[in-house]
Amino acid sequence: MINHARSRNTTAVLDEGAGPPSRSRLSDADLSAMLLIRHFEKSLLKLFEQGFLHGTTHTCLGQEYVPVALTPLLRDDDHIFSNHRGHGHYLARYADPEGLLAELLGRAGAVCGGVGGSQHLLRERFLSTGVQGQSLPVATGVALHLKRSTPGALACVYTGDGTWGEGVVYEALNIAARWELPLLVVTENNGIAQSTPTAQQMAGDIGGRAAAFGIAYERFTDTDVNRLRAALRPLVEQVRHASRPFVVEFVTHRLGPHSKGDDSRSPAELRAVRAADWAAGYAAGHPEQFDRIDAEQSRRVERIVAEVLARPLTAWSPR
Amino acid sequence: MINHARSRNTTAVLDEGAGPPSRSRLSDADLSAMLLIRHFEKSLLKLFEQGFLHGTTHTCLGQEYVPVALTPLLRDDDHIFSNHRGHGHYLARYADPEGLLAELLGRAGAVCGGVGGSQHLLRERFLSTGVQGQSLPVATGVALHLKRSTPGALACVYTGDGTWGEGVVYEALNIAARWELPLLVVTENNGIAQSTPTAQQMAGDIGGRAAAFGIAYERFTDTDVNRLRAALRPLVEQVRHASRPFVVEFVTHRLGPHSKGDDSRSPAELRAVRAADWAAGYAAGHPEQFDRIDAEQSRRVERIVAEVLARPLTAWSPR
Amino acid sequence: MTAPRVAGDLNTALHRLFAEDERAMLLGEDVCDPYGGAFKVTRGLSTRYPHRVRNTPISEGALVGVASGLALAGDTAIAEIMFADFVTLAFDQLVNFASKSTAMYGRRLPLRLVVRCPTGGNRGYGPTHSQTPQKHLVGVPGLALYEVSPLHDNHTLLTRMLDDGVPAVLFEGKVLYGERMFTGGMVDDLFGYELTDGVARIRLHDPVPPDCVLITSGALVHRAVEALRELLLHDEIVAELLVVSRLYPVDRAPLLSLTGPARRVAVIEESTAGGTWGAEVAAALHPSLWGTLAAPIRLIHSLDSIIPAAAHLERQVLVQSGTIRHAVKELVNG
Amino acid sequence: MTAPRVAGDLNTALHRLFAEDERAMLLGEDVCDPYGGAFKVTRGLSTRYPHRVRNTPISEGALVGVASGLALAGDTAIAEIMFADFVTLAFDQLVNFASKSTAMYGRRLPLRLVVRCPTGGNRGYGPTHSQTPQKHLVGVPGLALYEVSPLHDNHTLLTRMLDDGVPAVLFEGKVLYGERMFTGGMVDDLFGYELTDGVARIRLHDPVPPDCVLITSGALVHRAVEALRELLLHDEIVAELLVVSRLYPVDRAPLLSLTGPARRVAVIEESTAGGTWGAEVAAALHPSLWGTLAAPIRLIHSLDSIIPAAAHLERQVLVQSGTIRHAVKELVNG
Ligand SMILES: Cc1ncc(C[n+]2csc(CCOP(=O)(O)OP(=O)(O)O)c2C)c(N)n1
Ligand SMILES: Cc1ncc(C[n+]2csc(CCOP(=O)(O)OP(=O)(O)O)c2C)c(N)n1
Ligand SMILES: [Mg+2]
Ligand SMILES: [Mg+2]
Repeated sequence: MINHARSRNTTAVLDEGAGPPSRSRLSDADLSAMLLIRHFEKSLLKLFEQGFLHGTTHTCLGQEYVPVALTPLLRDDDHIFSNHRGHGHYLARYADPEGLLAELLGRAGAVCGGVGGSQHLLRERFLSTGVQGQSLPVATGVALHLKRSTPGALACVYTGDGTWGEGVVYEALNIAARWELPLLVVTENNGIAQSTPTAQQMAGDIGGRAAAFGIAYERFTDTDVNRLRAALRPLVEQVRHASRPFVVEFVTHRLGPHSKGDDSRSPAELRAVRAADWAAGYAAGHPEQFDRIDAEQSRRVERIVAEVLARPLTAWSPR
Repeated sequence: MINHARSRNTTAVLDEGAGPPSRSRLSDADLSAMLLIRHFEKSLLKLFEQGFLHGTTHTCLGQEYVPVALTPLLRDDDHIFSNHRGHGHYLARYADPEGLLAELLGRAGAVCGGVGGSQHLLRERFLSTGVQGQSLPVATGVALHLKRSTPGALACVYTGDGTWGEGVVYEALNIAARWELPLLVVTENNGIAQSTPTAQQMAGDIGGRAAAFGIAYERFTDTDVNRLRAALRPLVEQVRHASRPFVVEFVTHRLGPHSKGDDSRSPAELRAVRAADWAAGYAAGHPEQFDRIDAEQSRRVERIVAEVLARPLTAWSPR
Repeated sequence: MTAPRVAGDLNTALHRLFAEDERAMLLGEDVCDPYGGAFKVTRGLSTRYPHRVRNTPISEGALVGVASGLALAGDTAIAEIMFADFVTLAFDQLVNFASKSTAMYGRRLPLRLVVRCPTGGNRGYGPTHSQTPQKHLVGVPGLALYEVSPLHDNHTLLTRMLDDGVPAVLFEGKVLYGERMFTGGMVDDLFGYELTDGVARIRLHDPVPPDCVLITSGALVHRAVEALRELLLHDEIVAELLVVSRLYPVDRAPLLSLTGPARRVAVIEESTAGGTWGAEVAAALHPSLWGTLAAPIRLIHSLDSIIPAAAHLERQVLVQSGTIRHAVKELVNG
Repeated sequence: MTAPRVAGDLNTALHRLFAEDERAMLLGEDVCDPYGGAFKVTRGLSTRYPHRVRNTPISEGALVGVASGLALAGDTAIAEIMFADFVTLAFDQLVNFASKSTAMYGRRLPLRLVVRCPTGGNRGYGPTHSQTPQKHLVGVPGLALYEVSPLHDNHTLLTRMLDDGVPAVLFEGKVLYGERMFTGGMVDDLFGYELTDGVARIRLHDPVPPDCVLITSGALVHRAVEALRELLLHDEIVAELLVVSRLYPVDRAPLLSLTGPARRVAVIEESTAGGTWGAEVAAALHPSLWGTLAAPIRLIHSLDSIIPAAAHLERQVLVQSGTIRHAVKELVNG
């Protein structure tokens, strides 16, 4: 599977195309993480409407399960490179919705003093940037460092599907493959980039792009965190031990607008996207657990919003 | 063959790997073109030694047959984008060694007034640039124009193997494929980029890179102009009529230094490269024709050098 | 009849241009309907001209290169870069191809190419989506820089840029999009404007010799006018404001004739400190104004800092009307 | 003992750096032995430190990004871009990542990162291989610009750049590589030099108050010294030359103290006209020197033109010693 070939067809067991698999019961912790992200993101859209939030913010509604499935497989000494749609990546790594919300609202206790905002987060070995594709070579450089200094650690970089339009992505993949670096590229393919459907902007597919560089690849359409994590575990271990790049594609869905109110998809498209929401499916299969945790996290986020809004603005002075 | 799949294995009939095919007899015109280029390039190295030429110049010694095989398949309304190693491309298109030499020497009658020099040529629809990869998107834009205004015409762009390191190459391929544009990418894979062997800088291969974008691809190791041209003809026609990009790779050899005296290859490598020289092979098979035309072109270039060196310097004034 | 908003005026200008010029093509990320561009400037264009407007992949380098290719083949090419910050990704195409092509082949090769760049901050978009990168492209031979202003008709502007045959970048202050164009020589109750050789001059309806002449470009107009008011009403300083449309090359002649005998001149821009457009304007004007000036041309710009995301921090870094007022007072009162 | 050539001094500096700093890494196109870089500056390094020196593919954007990643992870990263012209391809990485990272996360994040760029013309390499692009990177918050000079020790320079923790670009005039370093305070029979706060001051062995102070950077030193001679011997003009090592941020304090009471100052650089480094130096010094100067700081640079390939045409465009002499005469004689 990791033998440098495209392996789009080995994922059938996880593929919803092969008939809807039943949703396994998640741990309370995982479901809590996902619903924390869900309510966190929803609260942002509300805060925008209410005029408390400014600028731009990209919510990961619908995609929460990806970082929740992946993050426990990452180690403290791994580096994570997140992107513009990175709140879920952060919250799955750090149980710190307060710090993140403070960052977005420019309040005391902000992760980056309110300077970075939604798209520019840095904490320990977690870093996000707002320019598509830019972090691929940076992560490659970090992977080169790790290979020399901390064998077994890896650099994990999140991208969207649209980000594969940027040339520097290929420059980085070429180098990572040629130099055999521990780089894990996680692509959340939500079928759209801002307003442009993937099919309109991508010739071929992501599996083919990975294969072009002799990079191992796996594609997941499943949204079940237990199954995903089990399938991801050996792949992530392989990146560590073989010191080779790996591309993982998650076929996922963006439930919300690109940034704030900018969704130009048709009602039919939106219906299809909502029908694919993991949360609806999970709630149907495990109503008691879902409702309990959903209510918990909803209240939690509500409390956090109120608490953070009451904080003073951040202080900072230009260098 | 053109069905959007990698087809590295369909070239066996042309492949020297399948046993050395005999060299077919070339027309005097084709052989003259190749030997004109050979002597032109050799004269440049001499002019450098003698201190008449300055700056940088990349000779295409060993690769002469590529543009000679291809050019007659191109039409007047096609656009050609050449690169740093472009003298052969130019001379195969225009029987104008005087104008090109004048350009390199900054003498009257220079194609571009001596302003562009070796790497920056423009004549009608032939244009070269000295920045690797830069012309891929430009050629893609021209192809977009042609598709709308002159269906059947194409944009042909030459690249080396090392040039596939540049990200903008992939940006352009993605667009050309997605928009179904008549773009012919000709890669002269001479196994080296300046001093770096292809294997040291490229993960995977060019066929895989084309396949990643669903772009049809063909690879040639043969150096026989008659056979190459026959094989190329339907491919080029296909680009015109299907309006789709196509990548053609020529496995070739750089006989000379990268620029002037900068060849750091080992004696063994150089021996291998020289053994692959089409000219040596052809001379062995067709000694009479070769010697005759070789002497003709050698004298011709000698005359041209003397004539152009006697011209006054170009006049030009900054804008 | 209320004047159109700047985004609407740009949109109308593009529609007119497309109607007049069959070879006009437009490319960019998310420029097609129904989205119509991140700032809606291209709205309706792809519906009316489906074959001449294209959404590109997220490939700023290539999309500018493709536009250059169109222009090279004789088309009129307009490219949109979603945020001016990302023009960094098209630097090679602009600096080493488009601009050079017009001259490096030994003869003039006109190219009808405009690269549009929504620019600037004060909108809370954070460090990588708020910059004013004009300065980095000043001084590229064969590359002209322009900026949208609420005082200059956009159709006239685009036509001029294209007809010049010099590849050009058009910076569009994002804060302007929602503002209305000024029309009929009227700015507000105190100030009016007139256009001379492409430079808009904003001064009192009843002009008096100014204490100071300010030079700026579109994005700063509202903040500068606000400062003019405050200076007049609270500080008894009369300032005139010149708004240029072409940033580079600097239009020396009209600026010299309009700064005339002023003893104090300042240039205002949103760029952060260092290597600013204002330094170029000052270099262009100093030799002629030397004898008249009481002080070197004052450069008013944002701080030497990344641009923070939080609104209250962003305000600290970027030029505001208060920054202008303060600097002009200092300049005039010594 | 003859002084080493500039390329050799740089090479020695890199070898020392690698010996001293186990975390030092170097990346670039064709930097490994036996080739040792297009200009041989990295010769021997890959043989001695095979795991710390890497040939990259032809990917300027990524190679600067990879170097940033190394620096981010705590390494000392040195990247070589084969020709400074191609720094355009790394603009996004420099402007929107490396430099911003040091500040945009709300706290200072030092990065040990130097991007080396062989720069400039007068070698017949043509329009895309001869540029002096320093000016395009002036004014990026968090990005420092330096230039190699034959008067500044390269090991000291590299150490300073890295220890500052501010990502930096080092421009290296290609015409310098084959020239010898100046040592022992001696330039030639007429002129000597001394170093003050990083600025090298070239003046007569028996100094007299100069008619004019010239400011420049490494690549222009030989042309400027040639002009100093001619001015002295043929035009009876005494000029002093200040050679800076850091281009940006401009070192105001030493420049102000060394230009002192000069009534005439000029800045010399090879860049083509427009948005020049000189305009930034002038903007930095004018406010303090205003009272003393007889004329605005004169900017001496190449023409507003692409750089032609043919030697006789290239000479017309680029600053030569004659250009400097002529401009200084005009400045001094009014
Ligand atoms: C270089 C660059 N170009 C354009 C943008 C503007 N932009 C922000 S997100 C986005 C779409 C990204 O699409 P995708 O990679 O699919 O991620 P998604 O938003 O779907 O998660 C665009 C065009 C950007 N941030 N960076
Ligand atoms: C963007 C860019 N980077 C680096 C160079 C310097 N350079 C000129 S030719 C060359 C090697 C090109 O290799 P390849 O594409 O294989 O072509 P070849 O020289 O072998 O024909 C390099 C690195 C360049 N011209 N442009
Ligand atoms: Mg997407
Ligand atoms: Mg090659």
